[in-house]
Amino acid sequence: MFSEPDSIFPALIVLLPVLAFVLTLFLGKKLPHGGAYLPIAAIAGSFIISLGVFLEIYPDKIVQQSWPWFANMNIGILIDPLAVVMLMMVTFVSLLIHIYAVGYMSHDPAKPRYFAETALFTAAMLGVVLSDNILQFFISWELVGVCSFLLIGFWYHKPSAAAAAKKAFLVTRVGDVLFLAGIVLLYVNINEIIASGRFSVASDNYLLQFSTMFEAAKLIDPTQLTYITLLFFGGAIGKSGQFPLHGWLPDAMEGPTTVSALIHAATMVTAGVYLVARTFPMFVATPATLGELYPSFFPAHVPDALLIVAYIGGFTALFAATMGLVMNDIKRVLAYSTVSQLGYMMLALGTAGAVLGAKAVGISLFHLISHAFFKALLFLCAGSVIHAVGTNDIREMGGLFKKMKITGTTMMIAALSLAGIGIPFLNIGTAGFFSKDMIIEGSFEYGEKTGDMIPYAFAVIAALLTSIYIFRLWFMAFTGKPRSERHAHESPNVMTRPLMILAILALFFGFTQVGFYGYLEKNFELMGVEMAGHEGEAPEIPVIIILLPVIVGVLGFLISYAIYYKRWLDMSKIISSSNPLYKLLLNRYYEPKIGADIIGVKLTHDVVAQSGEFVDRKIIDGLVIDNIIGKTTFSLGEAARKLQTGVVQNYASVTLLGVGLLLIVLKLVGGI
Amino acid sequence: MADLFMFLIISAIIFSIGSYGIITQRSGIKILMSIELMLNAANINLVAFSSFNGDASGQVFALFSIAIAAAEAAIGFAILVALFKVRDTINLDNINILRW
Amino acid sequence: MTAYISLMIAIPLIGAILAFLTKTRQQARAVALVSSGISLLISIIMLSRFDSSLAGIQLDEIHSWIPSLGITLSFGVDGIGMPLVLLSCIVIPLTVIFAWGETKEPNKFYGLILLELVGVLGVFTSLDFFVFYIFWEIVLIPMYFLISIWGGPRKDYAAIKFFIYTHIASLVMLLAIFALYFNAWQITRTPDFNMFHLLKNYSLLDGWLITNVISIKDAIFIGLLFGFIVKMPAVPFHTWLPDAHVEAPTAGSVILAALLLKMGGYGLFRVILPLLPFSDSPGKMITLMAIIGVLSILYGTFLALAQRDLKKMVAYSSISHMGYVTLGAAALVPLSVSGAMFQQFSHGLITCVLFMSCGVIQHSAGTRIIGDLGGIAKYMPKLTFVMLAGFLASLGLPGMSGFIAELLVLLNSYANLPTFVILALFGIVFTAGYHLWAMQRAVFGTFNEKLGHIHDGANYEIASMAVLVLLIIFFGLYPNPVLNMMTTTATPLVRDAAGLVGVIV
Amino acid sequence: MSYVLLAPEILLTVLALAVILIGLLVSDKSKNILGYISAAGLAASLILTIAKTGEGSFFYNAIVVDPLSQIFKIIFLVVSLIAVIASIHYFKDNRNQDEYYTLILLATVGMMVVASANDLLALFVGFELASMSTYVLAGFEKKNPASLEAALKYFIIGSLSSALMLFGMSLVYGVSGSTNISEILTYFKTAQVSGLDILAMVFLVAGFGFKMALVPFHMWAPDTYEGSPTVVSSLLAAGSKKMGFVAAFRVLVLAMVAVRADIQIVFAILAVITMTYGNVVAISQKSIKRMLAYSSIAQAGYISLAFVVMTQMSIAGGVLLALGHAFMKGGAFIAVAVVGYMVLSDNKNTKNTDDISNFAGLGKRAPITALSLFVFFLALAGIPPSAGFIGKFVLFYSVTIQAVSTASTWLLVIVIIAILNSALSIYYYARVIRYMYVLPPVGEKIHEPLPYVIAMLLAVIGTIGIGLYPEPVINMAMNAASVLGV
Amino acid sequence: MDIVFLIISIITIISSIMVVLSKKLVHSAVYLAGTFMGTAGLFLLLNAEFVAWAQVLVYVGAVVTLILFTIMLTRKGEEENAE
Repeated sequence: MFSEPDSIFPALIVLLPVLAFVLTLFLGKKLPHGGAYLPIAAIAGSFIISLGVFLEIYPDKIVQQSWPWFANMNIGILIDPLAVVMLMMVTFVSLLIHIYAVGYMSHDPAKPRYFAETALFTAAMLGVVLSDNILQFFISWELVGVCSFLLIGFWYHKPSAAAAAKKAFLVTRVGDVLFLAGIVLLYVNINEIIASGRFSVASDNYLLQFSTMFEAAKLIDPTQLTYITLLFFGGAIGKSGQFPLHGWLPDAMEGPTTVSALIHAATMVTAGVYLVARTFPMFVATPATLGELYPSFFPAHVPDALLIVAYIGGFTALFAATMGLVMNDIKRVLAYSTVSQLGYMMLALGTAGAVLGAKAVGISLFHLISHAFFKALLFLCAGSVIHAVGTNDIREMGGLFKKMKITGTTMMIAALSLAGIGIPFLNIGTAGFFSKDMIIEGSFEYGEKTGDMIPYAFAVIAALLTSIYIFRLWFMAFTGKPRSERHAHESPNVMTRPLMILAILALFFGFTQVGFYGYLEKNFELMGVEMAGHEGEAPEIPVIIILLPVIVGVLGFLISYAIYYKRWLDMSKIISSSNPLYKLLLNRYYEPKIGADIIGVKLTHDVVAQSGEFVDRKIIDGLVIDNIIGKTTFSLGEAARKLQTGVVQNYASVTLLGVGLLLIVLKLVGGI
Repeated sequence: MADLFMFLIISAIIFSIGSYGIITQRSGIKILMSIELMLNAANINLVAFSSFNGDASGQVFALFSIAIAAAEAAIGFAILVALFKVRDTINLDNINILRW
Repeated sequence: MTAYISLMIAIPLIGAILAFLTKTRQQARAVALVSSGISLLISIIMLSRFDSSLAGIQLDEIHSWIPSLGITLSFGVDGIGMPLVLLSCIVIPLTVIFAWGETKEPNKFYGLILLELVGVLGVFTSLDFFVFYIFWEIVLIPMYFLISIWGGPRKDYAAIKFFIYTHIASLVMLLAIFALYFNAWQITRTPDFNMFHLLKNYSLLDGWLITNVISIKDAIFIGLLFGFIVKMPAVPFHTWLPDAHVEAPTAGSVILAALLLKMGGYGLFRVILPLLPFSDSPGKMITLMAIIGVLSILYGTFLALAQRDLKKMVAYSSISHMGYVTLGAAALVPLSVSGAMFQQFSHGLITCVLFMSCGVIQHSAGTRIIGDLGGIAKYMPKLTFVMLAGFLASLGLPGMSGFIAELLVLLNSYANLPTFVILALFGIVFTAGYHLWAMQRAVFGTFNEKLGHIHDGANYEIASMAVLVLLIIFFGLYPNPVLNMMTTTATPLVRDAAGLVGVIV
Repeated sequence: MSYVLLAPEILLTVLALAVILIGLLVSDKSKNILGYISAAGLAASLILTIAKTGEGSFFYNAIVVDPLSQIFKIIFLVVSLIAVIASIHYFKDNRNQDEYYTLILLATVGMMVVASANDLLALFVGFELASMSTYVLAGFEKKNPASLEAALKYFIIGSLSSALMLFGMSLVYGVSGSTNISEILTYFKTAQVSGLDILAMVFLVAGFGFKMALVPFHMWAPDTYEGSPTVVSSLLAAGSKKMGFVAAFRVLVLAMVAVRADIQIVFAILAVITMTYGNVVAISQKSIKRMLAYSSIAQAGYISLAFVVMTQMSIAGGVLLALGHAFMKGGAFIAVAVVGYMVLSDNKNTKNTDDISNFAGLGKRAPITALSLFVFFLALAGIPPSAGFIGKFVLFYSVTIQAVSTASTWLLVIVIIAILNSALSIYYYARVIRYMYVLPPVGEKIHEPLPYVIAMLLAVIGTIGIGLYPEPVINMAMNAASVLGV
Repeated sequence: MDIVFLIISIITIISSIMVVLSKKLVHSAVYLAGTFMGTAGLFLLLNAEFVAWAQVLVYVGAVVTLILFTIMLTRKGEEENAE
């Protein structure tokens, strides 16, 4: 029913939220709750269809639909394991967030706009997931960006919100342009191999379909392929907030908390990871030239693209976690946490991809989904807290656990999941435990095989820091003395129910891991793409390596417990002094200053644009046109005018002079 | 009899004197006289050519031009007199309300 | 033979005369709306009669005019002209609706708008170079008046600059037309101003204008190119545009940006591309065009970023967007060329919304200086909505028509002009930058109390903008109605250029 | 040899005498009728000119009737007709109308004689007849010092030029032994070129250049056009100027043949200087009449391009532009006359009736005048569809193809200069247009006198008509140019 | 014959120079008459009797008289010069 080739249901997954968007936008004002039920119903519908599709195609079918669009582009739907998993996650989390928002946004007068925009946002993300070609993917991807712009700037009357929205859009736009450049390069290369007769497609319209791309990837010039994949990854860096384009994500907290949850958990940021996962065969197919060229710096036999993905991801995971340690805004902490966790996903794709092949997609996606659950939970809890205390600053919170038991508990569950707490060997633990464990093990395996242990080191240290900052957050907010005047209270049911559902998932999702990996590993095979699997037996993983993630997780908890709950260590001394490291972290490595102020405003606007303006107005227009051409003509006119003295004898003189001159000219010219 | 060239020289001299007069003189009357000199010079040319070419049309031309010069003089002086009535001067240096 | 085109041109002309003669505002605008509406109707009928799968001229008609010079009144459309005809017929009625509240000398105002319609329709449909040139020039006059009567403080300067600047360009183009005409005459010995005949004979020209410096062919080519790119306008011949836009009334700006600039691009496709393969140094010419295109894209972008006046910013954005047209045309790939054509069409729609937004803001807030505005979204929600849509379309948001155009240009130009495409890509971020920056400071943020009481745009204003936005989205999602005919026409257009890819720098 | 072909000239001559006779008989008040009579006569003459077919030569081949003379006669008659119609109102209170109309008719006859002249003598006589009549016409406002000054300057420079021209003619006669232009041409085709020829040509150029108002023989023109009664300015600028051109076409074409040297370069220089000077100086003028004068000078520069390339097409272009210019400039001066009338009816003592400030809001005060002036200005600027555009089109076209076919760069440079000039001229025309339509009016709406309206509408019809349907006039101009045998 | 030509031409040229140079208008007029007479003499030498007579009649008889009248009409006060 859902997966027939001509079934309309797959398309409905996207179209329902779009419809909801239109209806809510125009009718929302007249409906109760700002029309919130329209998007909720639509997304619920999408979820049900996704579920239906999943049930029908599991375990070894895919849905593919395609129609010609404009020029040589097509529009189509591809639901393979990768997509269907994402679909269910996105629709489900989004649905919960929508429900939660009914309560959270209940006092906002612009509710219809809010729900319309979130519906569109969800639709755009679903579009990304469903796309069967890279162009449609890009289009949806851009729509996601725009929706995030609209949502981050939802309270547009706040200058900071407007600025953050702009920053989010522009920084991701940098990535988008790289992505677009990658598409251009890919398009050109595919056209080239078609022109050279080495490759053919059924129809021009299928030029940019993923399946075509994967096939073509084997024929494209390897260097070009590296460029293409790296450009794609550039897009992913922007969207997923990887270093160095991570700055927009923490600022994006200016929107309503539900929006943050949506952006950080279910949609938007995961699109970057999804992009790399989607085009993973191309990444794997890139040549390993870096290792050959610089054997002392880079491991051998690791595809260049994957190597870079791994390093960027790993570094981001660590880098963002350091900043998470010192942030005081509850949402900022979570934002850096998101950046860091996305780094993990990238790391997984890079490292595991290099040694395990297609399995890496499963590993990464598993973390993506578990992260979606616990991060959404974290944000919604944060929203609940903010709703209750009216501030974002964790220094002004405290002792909330007594008043907000549900929120406190669920948030603790989420924190545990984020920190990856669980019991090794027994395979009991939170969702994060399983997913993160796999990533760290994957990077260890990578290190074993290639001798490059740096990504592994990144992963482990970041895990420690993650644990510290998240429990710091929890302890500061929920324990100790209340530091706020305001009377906090538990949120209404419409908000707490989603928390509970998410908490359950954050706790138990991990147990699906075996089936999950198996299902996703076959993803590309189902599309007919052969990928080099991992060769040989998996190396024996030492016990200490298996234990390490949990150990650092617990260690982090203990450190936070010591500092922020028991207050055995007074942090105020460290933070109040002009500790350069603290300042560096608090100022986010001066990234906003360098990125926005220096590059964005000073260099682009003040230097380049203003000098262009100067050239345009003063030189081209002012000097050349107005002054040289215009003024000269006028003064010439004035001067020539004065020749007309009004005295007739002068006129006669001029006439006779003219005769003389004519004679001279003729003499000179005619030579007579 | 002097040759054609001599007549042409005389005509050229008178023509030049007339030109000089037009440029230098201030009185309207003198300028008109100078113009008459120039026309006269042209007439000398016409008649001289006519005579040396043995063709009568030059003389006819000269007759016409004499008549026309006379008419022109009449008009010119009439304008001068009219102007004098209005402006009380015929010094052309001062007659320059129209300029620039 | 059908006379759709002459009818379509004649009706607004009659309408214009009637409008001039009307006494009241109501009559004038009714006349304007009705006559431009009829033109729109005719253009839609033409669209329905138009066969997108045929590359040649369709719906053509011919009337004799000046046989001694070989001039005929011949009209017709193909994939180059038809979309622009449609665009003109869409934009003008909407402009009339937008300017429904005009009170200053309304009879002249609407009359001039109709005259503009006459002019641009003539340009887009004439198949005779002489007639083409006449319409090309006629367009200037109503625009001059629109700027100089209804314009801003420096309207005199702007109007005259616009007039003279573009007039010089037209005259240079005229010289080149002469040379083409002469060339054809030498071959056939019959006077003939038919555009296609003249263009076809271009390849037979020979000789040097200045020995070893510039050949006659190149001189003609450059003359024509100059005529067109000044109109587009391309850097560095663009400086008339910001002034004209800033001073022009909103309707004037809309017509200027949406239709008049398109004339330059139309010339590129109609005239320049058929000649390009046969010029003496096609490689250099392509490079020249590509440089101009990319320079316009980047320069326009950065200049837009530097502007404090919202309308001036939009004006520079036009320069930037029209750069894609030049770039796409220079790439000589069927899809890049059709992308460039589509960019013309799409920019025509988008820029209307932008200029209309500026107009509404100016009218309501009394200023367009971005720094003096702020937070007007609070009181102008409807405007904000359509304006945001317009701005997003302008920055190339997928789902809107501008994206498809730019995408086609970028994707397909890369094969021939890789460096230029990479440079053009740089502009995209900054394009988004100035659009969003302007929105952020002018529309969002805290309301600037100094603006006093402001009100939202009138319903007719918002309605016409909304229609445009819907069209932008429609063509962004389903560009085929116009894109197909463009592609059909573009394919034979660049066939001769197929061998040139190698010589391109 | 049927003298019927000369009917228009004869009619006008008789009419001129009749007018002065009737003037003696009727009272001062009813002298207005003379205007109508003259207008009717001119119209009849015009119809005769247009209607008559055939060619012929008269008076020992001194006068010829051929297409070239035809088209120029039409120009002169049209201009005179327009001027006369406008004069009906302009001079309606003048007691000397009889003389006025006689002079105008005689001037027209003189010009027509020049158009037909095939003999230097006839040319000279015609020239002088037209000149002397217009000297008087320029100073016709006897109480107005400006008018008299204009007449005096016109007269002095005019006589000087006559002297130069006569001197040149005498030299031509001397070297060729004949005064008949055809015979002179035959002589020059075979003879060796001497220094005397060059001298003669230069004097002729100076003599004709005066009428054409080519720089540097133009100095009188602005002053005279400004000072003269406006309708007379119209006649001078639109009509008598063309007399210089037709004479130049007839004689200087010959000069080109004669000298065979690059006399074209002389004309190229003159043309370029003339158009540039005219346009540049026109920009800074405050008086519309003076501005129109300079614009006339500039137009003369364009027309002179015809001499630069000397092809049939270029001469046809020159003729077309001359024809167009007759309508446009004639009409424009009439419109200025209306404004003068309007200003005077506001305030009797106004001195500067033609100051540009008087044009403010003319579109409201005198809509027909403003619209006509608007048409004339656009036509003068060469905006299609108008006679001015057609003329420039053919002219520039001819120069361009010459440049292309001979690969001549300097011709191209010249035509580009012409184009830049053409664009520059828009500046000052647009300035007036702005005054008319953009600025607020300074007075009440006036009733535009009917004669002016008719005159202007005639000119508008001519200007636009040629622009819309140029076929017949292009054919005429091409025929006219073919007469010269270039 | 040559001597006659020489004398006539010298008279003609000198009178024409004096037309321009003399201070008083009346003197100029008289010299102008002299020039015309001289020219008439030259015409006679060229065997153009009729033209010579016409020259004398028209120029000396009419034009110079006209000039004298004009001088009279435009005289300002007692001064003869129009300086």
